[in-house]
Amino acid sequence: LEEPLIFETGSLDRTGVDLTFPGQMDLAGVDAAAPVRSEPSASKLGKFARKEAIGLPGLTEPETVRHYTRLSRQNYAIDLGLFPLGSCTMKHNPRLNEKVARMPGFADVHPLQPVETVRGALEVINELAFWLIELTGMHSVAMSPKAGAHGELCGILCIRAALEARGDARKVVLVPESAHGTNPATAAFAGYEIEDIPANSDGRVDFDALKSRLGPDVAGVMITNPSTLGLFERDLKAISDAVHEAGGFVYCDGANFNAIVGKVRPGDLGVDAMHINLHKTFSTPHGGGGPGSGPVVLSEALSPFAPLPYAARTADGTVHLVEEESADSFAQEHFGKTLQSFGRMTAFHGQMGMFTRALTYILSHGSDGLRQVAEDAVLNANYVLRQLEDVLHAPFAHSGPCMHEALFGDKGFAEGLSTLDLAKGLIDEGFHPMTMYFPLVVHGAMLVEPTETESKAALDQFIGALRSVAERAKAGDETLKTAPHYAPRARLDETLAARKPVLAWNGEVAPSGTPVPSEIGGQ
Amino acid sequence: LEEPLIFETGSLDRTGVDLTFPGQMDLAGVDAAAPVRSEPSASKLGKFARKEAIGLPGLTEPETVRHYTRLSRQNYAIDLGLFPLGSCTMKHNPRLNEKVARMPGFADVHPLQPVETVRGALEVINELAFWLIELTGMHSVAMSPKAGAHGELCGILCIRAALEARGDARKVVLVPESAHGTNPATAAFAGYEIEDIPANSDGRVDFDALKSRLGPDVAGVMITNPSTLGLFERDLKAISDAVHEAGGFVYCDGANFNAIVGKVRPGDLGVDAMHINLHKTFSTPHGGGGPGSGPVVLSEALSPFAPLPYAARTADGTVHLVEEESADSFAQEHFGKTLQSFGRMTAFHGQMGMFTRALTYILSHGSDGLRQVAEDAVLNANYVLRQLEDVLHAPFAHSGPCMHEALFGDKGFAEGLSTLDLAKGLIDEGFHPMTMYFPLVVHGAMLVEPTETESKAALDQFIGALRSVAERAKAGDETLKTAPHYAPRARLDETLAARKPVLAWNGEVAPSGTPVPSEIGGQ
Amino acid sequence: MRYLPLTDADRGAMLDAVGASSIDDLFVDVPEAARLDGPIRGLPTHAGEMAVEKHMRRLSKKNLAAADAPFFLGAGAYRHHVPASVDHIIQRGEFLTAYTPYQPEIAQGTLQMLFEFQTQVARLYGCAVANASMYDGSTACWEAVAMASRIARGKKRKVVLSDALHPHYAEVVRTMAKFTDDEIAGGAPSLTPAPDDDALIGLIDGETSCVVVQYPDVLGRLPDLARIAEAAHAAGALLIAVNTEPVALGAIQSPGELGANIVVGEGQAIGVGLQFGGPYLGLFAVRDQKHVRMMPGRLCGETVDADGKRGFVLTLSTREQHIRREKATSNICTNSGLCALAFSVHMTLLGEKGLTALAAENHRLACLAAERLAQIPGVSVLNESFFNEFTIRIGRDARDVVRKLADDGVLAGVSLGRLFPGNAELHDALLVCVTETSGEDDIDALCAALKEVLS
Amino acid sequence: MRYLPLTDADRGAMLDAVGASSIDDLFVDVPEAARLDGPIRGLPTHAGEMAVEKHMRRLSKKNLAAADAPFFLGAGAYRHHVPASVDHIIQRGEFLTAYTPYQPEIAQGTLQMLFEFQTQVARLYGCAVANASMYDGSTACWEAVAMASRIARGKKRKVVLSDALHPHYAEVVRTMAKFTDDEIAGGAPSLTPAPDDDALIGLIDGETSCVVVQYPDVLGRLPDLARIAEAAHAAGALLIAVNTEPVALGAIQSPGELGANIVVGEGQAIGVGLQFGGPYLGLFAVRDQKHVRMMPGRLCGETVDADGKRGFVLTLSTREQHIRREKATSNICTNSGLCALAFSVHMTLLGEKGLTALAAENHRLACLAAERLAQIPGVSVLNESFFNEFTIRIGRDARDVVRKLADDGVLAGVSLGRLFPGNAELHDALLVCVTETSGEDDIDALCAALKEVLS
Repeated sequence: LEEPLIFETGSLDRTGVDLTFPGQMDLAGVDAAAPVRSEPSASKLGKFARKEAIGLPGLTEPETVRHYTRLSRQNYAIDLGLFPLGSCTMKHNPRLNEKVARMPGFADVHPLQPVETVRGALEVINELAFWLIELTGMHSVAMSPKAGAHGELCGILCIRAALEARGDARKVVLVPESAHGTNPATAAFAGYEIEDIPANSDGRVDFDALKSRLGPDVAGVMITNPSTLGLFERDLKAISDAVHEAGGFVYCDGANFNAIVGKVRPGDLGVDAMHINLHKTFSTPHGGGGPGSGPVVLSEALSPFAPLPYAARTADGTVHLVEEESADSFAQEHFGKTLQSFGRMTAFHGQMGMFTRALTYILSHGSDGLRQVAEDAVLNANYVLRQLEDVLHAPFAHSGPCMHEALFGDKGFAEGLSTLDLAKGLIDEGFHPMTMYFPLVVHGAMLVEPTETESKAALDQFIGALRSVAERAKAGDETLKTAPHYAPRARLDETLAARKPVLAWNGEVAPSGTPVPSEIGGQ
Repeated sequence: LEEPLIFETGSLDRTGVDLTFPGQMDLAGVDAAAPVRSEPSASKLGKFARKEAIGLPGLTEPETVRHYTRLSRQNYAIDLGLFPLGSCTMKHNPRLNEKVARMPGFADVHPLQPVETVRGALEVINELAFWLIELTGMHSVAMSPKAGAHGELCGILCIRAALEARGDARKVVLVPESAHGTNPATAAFAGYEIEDIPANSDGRVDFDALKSRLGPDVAGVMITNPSTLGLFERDLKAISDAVHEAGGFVYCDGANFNAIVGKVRPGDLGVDAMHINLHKTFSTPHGGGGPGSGPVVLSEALSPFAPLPYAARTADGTVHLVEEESADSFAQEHFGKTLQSFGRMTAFHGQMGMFTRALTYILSHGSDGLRQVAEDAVLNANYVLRQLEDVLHAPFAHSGPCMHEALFGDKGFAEGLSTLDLAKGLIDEGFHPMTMYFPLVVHGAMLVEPTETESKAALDQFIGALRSVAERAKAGDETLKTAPHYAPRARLDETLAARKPVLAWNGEVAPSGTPVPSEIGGQ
Repeated sequence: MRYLPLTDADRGAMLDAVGASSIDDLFVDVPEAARLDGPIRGLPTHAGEMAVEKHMRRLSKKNLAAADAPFFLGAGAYRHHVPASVDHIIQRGEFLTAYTPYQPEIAQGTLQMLFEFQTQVARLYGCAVANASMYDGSTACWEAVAMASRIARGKKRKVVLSDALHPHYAEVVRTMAKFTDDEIAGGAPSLTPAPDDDALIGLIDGETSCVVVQYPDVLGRLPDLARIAEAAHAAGALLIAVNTEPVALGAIQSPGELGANIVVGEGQAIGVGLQFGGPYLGLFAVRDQKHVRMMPGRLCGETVDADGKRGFVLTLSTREQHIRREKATSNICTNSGLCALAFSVHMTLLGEKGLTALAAENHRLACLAAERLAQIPGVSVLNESFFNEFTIRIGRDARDVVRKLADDGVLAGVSLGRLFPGNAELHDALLVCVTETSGEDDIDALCAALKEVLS
Repeated sequence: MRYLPLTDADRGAMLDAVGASSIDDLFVDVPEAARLDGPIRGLPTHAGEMAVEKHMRRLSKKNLAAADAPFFLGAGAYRHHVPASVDHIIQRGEFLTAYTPYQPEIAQGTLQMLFEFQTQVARLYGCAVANASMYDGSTACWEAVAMASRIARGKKRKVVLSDALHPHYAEVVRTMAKFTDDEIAGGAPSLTPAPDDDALIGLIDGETSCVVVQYPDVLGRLPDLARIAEAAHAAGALLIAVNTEPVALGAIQSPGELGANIVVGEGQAIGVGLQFGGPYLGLFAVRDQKHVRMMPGRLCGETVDADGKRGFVLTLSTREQHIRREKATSNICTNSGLCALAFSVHMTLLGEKGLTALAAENHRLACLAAERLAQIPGVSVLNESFFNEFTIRIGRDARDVVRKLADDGVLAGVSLGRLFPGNAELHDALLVCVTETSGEDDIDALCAALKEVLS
């Protein structure tokens, strides 16, 4: 059965919500007083009152539950199987975290309630901030960024603010070719020019090339560590020292922090700013595209420039929510200096719902569990790499172990078959494909990140499936070109979608009753 | 991907539960005292201590969530589509009910807490009891029966207790041929002999035949109304009067109460006892087979014999939990007579989790909504009946409207094709089949109960599918014999299962590690 | 109404289609006199979700939730921590809103789960086969007695109940026996440090169809099942073991291992939660495969489909009421499917390792509690052996003490006066249960409050 | 560890398979000096679910939940009743634990939902196209400004902000403008009964790329969008309308209808819940299809599959960072997918009928509250018009009054001192929001408490 759109089944007069209040119950012993219902003397909408229908279809609760339950079953998800998207860290989302986030004291609290009534929420922010700082070896953390790319922006703006504060108007940010697209986009958004950094034959940043490019116009470098090639940047400390010496700052993309959490602290490698994707390393659910959360840890040099609001701990160990209202006096009183914050990145305090989940995750894993997370993530990725390098081209396998993800290329595929075909073939084997065509530096790249929450049995099954599809790709199996064959949809025409964009349903919603079946799909 | 058994993937050393308590946190401002952990001076298990492993496999949380999520997707459910099982009343389960049942004040309360600490729970029982009595026009209600059949037993035992109290040892219970199997099984369980009551050509109980059978040996009759043929027993009041005159009692099977809730009260038809399936009429979720809940409403004549415990209201309108402890004194004080309860049917107070849901349902629907429930349920069933009677044999369609369900027979099917084949063919159309081969009085019976929570669009789609399959059955389409073809499993060999019963997994669970894939399925 | 998809326009169109001029036309078979012409008296009209939720929340707040007090109640219902993933899974619509798996091709989720559940229960109980669950422990207990009578073909009519069987369970058996011809032997327990197994054995004779023994018993003591089994078997009787706390079986030997023929019990402690007494989960297993066809309730079995793939179906239904009607082994129809799922998920999460660790933690805390309570003047611990529940004597009516402690915010346990109202000699006894949900601080709070009340 | 499936046996076997003698062999690339040789200091070892839950519950109990007090806060975050089915649906594992739908063949659930969501938002805003959501309203607002600059191709650098734009939103725009070359015009609001649209229009000139107006504004007032749109368009500038309370659009005309070119806002009020400020849901729509290719964020579009069946894909991704890198329309990557789902489910449940009824109920209660508050000596209502939120003046610093009322268990509203700390002339004003979750009894409780504090 195909699932129609709500616009095709709903009508303007149907609803799954009643706003009615019951009258008084005639039940001895129950003190249910009839709610009063008064009418105001006049409306205050004036000429702004709506005059025409909006065109929103309604469904009753049974129809709504069924519609979305059916839709959900057309999705792949971590709860159904391995989700090996490289650089995305799709790990299991503990259900305790969901339960905690829904406690009324967290879920049903307004961001502008008087501080005295949200002490617990502030403690959550404080505790989480504390552990993020400890785990990264940094000096402070800006909690408000809403996602990884927002965190990158926060970090780059801290760098720019710090440079401006010393009157140093540098123009260039260096970014490796293998970087996430968000890195150059972010730096450009913050007004910088982007220059690429080349890689060496081991897939690492070419330290010499980088060093020779440094100079008074370079505001900083953005480096992903472990990199999007799944490799640890061995020279990061040396790079940091060189950048600092040249007066710049080092931004680290923390998307892949999962590989090293509890094992290495970026602060010890000279990093000045790094965002942490709570929805990756600390397993807040990705939800089909978000919400994320991207707190940014900062070195001492950048800390004074962090955005408002922030939760600051003072010498006595208590936590204070610092907003515009109190920022200056607070900074003076506790730190003896004026605030240099570059401003505000978002309304309110950040992704509280993700903070409760991430803190729950950290406390559940503890110091031993977090180390084990990194170790198992790396072990799983290396297991995948070594079990498949004979059948898939692994361009950097020679350089040693990988970190959290294994990178392959399409070298050796039969003429006419591509990474895309292999990916779609993997769908028919019951798995979500890996990240495709990224990083750009490897032809037909396939980036596999299994994460630590996959069992050996699940990995073996996945390896077997990928091996089989890879062999078919090398043998020139033409059926791959039309894969998937067993998915909810056959291959979708993305070109058509982009050439003639249909981005909204344009029909009329039925005013009343049930639209007759013949109309369904008849947009 | 096939989903293996937990015994094939789990091991004795794996677990999804940690019992560890964290040590003290070194986090300024957080008062997390290290939990004390003392050891007792000696174990008290003595010689009873377990000596060998049980053989229970464990899985971590990610593996567990995935196992059950995958399993769940092999199920059909109301949330996925129409579930037209006749006599089962598979209607939408409101999500508010689930939320309410999980409120800590209901979910996290022990049945033997001091009464002062569970006043709200008793009020729930009292409120629900009040509305059940009002909706049925009866005198009292025994709340403890755990399901429909348990309620039947409760009702029959009340009848037997009432007869014994007057020294009247009757031996026979009359049951119509169309009755649910639980009716005769229950009466037999309570020590009665069963005699069938014939039906007339309109599908109703043959009143004259029944009347002529009444006599001093007949303890009572068990009648389902509306009946399992989907028909209202027009003569029920007359039957009740005749039975009463002959010194017997009338038990009404309330499985089909949904058709008449708010429209007719069984008490007004002379019924002495009727169970109410809360999981049918009042929409507590069926959960793949239970739990149910079967409160029994009783006439004044039977009320004194109800089982303990019960929640009784006294003249002042307050509610009292009456258990063995207080039963006699309570009855004396408030009702001026000794208790004649026939005993206790179960530990504790009954299905509290279903009571909260049912009360939530009743208050949500209200007096107008409940009436509308019955009307829409009956309208939906008649719509199905009339849209299909041209293509499927409808044996009682001539006698007028049906109630909540439409009954069809297999007359006209091509040689070699059966109701079972049609049902399996319907699976391939994306629907759960109707009740098959019940009631026994119609050959190849198909009993369709759509319920009121199906939209007209859903009914039209179902009618179209059933029409198409029925036409194929009449035309002799052989592919029906091997249906389903698009289900998680092809037709299953039920004979094999019964002939060589394998009722448990008999292998050894791996002591440690991940069982290697080749072992999976190798029982 | 948010739950009713038909609009007035739909209703009109459908009435037309069925040839009725109004809804009343469809209710013609209802005698005029019996038709309700208006709404149910006193019941308000339909209410918004928010209004109903507020009403129910108000009622729920009138109860003292176990999480909000030091909590020590057991006696057949046990409070354990249930992992959040259990509730997540049972709320999957495909489990929550499915029916009994009568169409196995589209019910493999429920069926495979039941097969796994049956295996888990069978192993936990040391039995060959378990069924797909019953209503609860007390009704499972009575069904076991009825099954033993069937096995004895009505030739033996005596049922020997241990005096330390949970009184509700005993009462259910006695109630049902009034209507069958079974004779019930056994009384209320004596407050001895160990169960009087000799006295029980003394009641067994050639007329005995079965002996029913709770393990651990209602006072928390551990009867010598192996000895009783031997005596029962020697007399040609079956031993029915009853267990109300499955977590105990992570620490003590299983009834099946010790010789029980039928093992029944309450499964609530694993996965289900307290819920003021229901819904709970009846467990039912037989040690010997030969008794399978006499069992009540649903059974799920393995088979293959037309393509040769492994699959599961409900089987041996010729025992059941929908096939056999008055000749069925039981009138039971509904099981406790969703609770069985919760049990099975929780048990899968625990596994051998988790269950034994959980049992050890319960026993550790219970032993600590017993030792600390014994130091309070006026308090003595009765039990020679116990798992997580034991009986103390406090020298005055425990019902009053329990109420006083509740006023102080401590839910101290179950008084024997509540369980055995007719037996004055038991009234100074209090049943105390300690699970992993009570920390040592809670134990100390109990001791302090009890000391205060008794002083 | 309950979340880590590898056992020690597995780890050993896998290390063998990769040819490593220990896990350290896999971390050889990490410089020796930087390797942590022990656990993170101060962080305890892993903790059981029960222990963590207790810790988090203790923290949650230190907050005063909105349900436990008469509650009147708004100012960009609104408390509405969310039907239970919304949370049930967003907890479906297939939605909760899916990734961005990069493989559309196995992500039609998310994609069709996004297509429906985009349509719902577009209609609500009176626009042609909406995107698949942004982080929140404030960042969506800034993205709209950036988009207007892109449309102006950097030739117009002046951004006119209404003085009654939510100050957090204004601050986000100002912050970002520090790093671009945009010039921001606009200040803090004056406490006038209606917004000073004339003054705003006066700021628009030929250098203006866009005008940003909140509707209803941060004081609850309704600006004359149509007039402002006319003025903006006359000057060649775009009108960006900002809405923080989507329920209002069930009662008032949509910004698109009134001429806004880009409409952005916060969607939290529908389906999402307060959550102490996040995650929320940025809505972003354009009135004219021609602006689509300048939009930031993900877009879901309709297409067909190889079999000709309708399906949905993410489209126009050449605007986005993963394709265009530094030339992208935004650096945004993550959207607010799960919140978009919650919004869409709630909106589907409401439908036209439910949304308009909900809006009417909000307005009724807000009008009642305004009338009753106006009767308190010392209190005056500022607004000439409003939806469910309005400003009162109370003759003393509202911050102190709010704190005092909180001590009395009443969450009275948002003081303008909290929102505009630098503007002393606003400090006697209090923003009061009344939704359907506040009954008339709550309104009376607020009035009584405020009267008490002011007297």
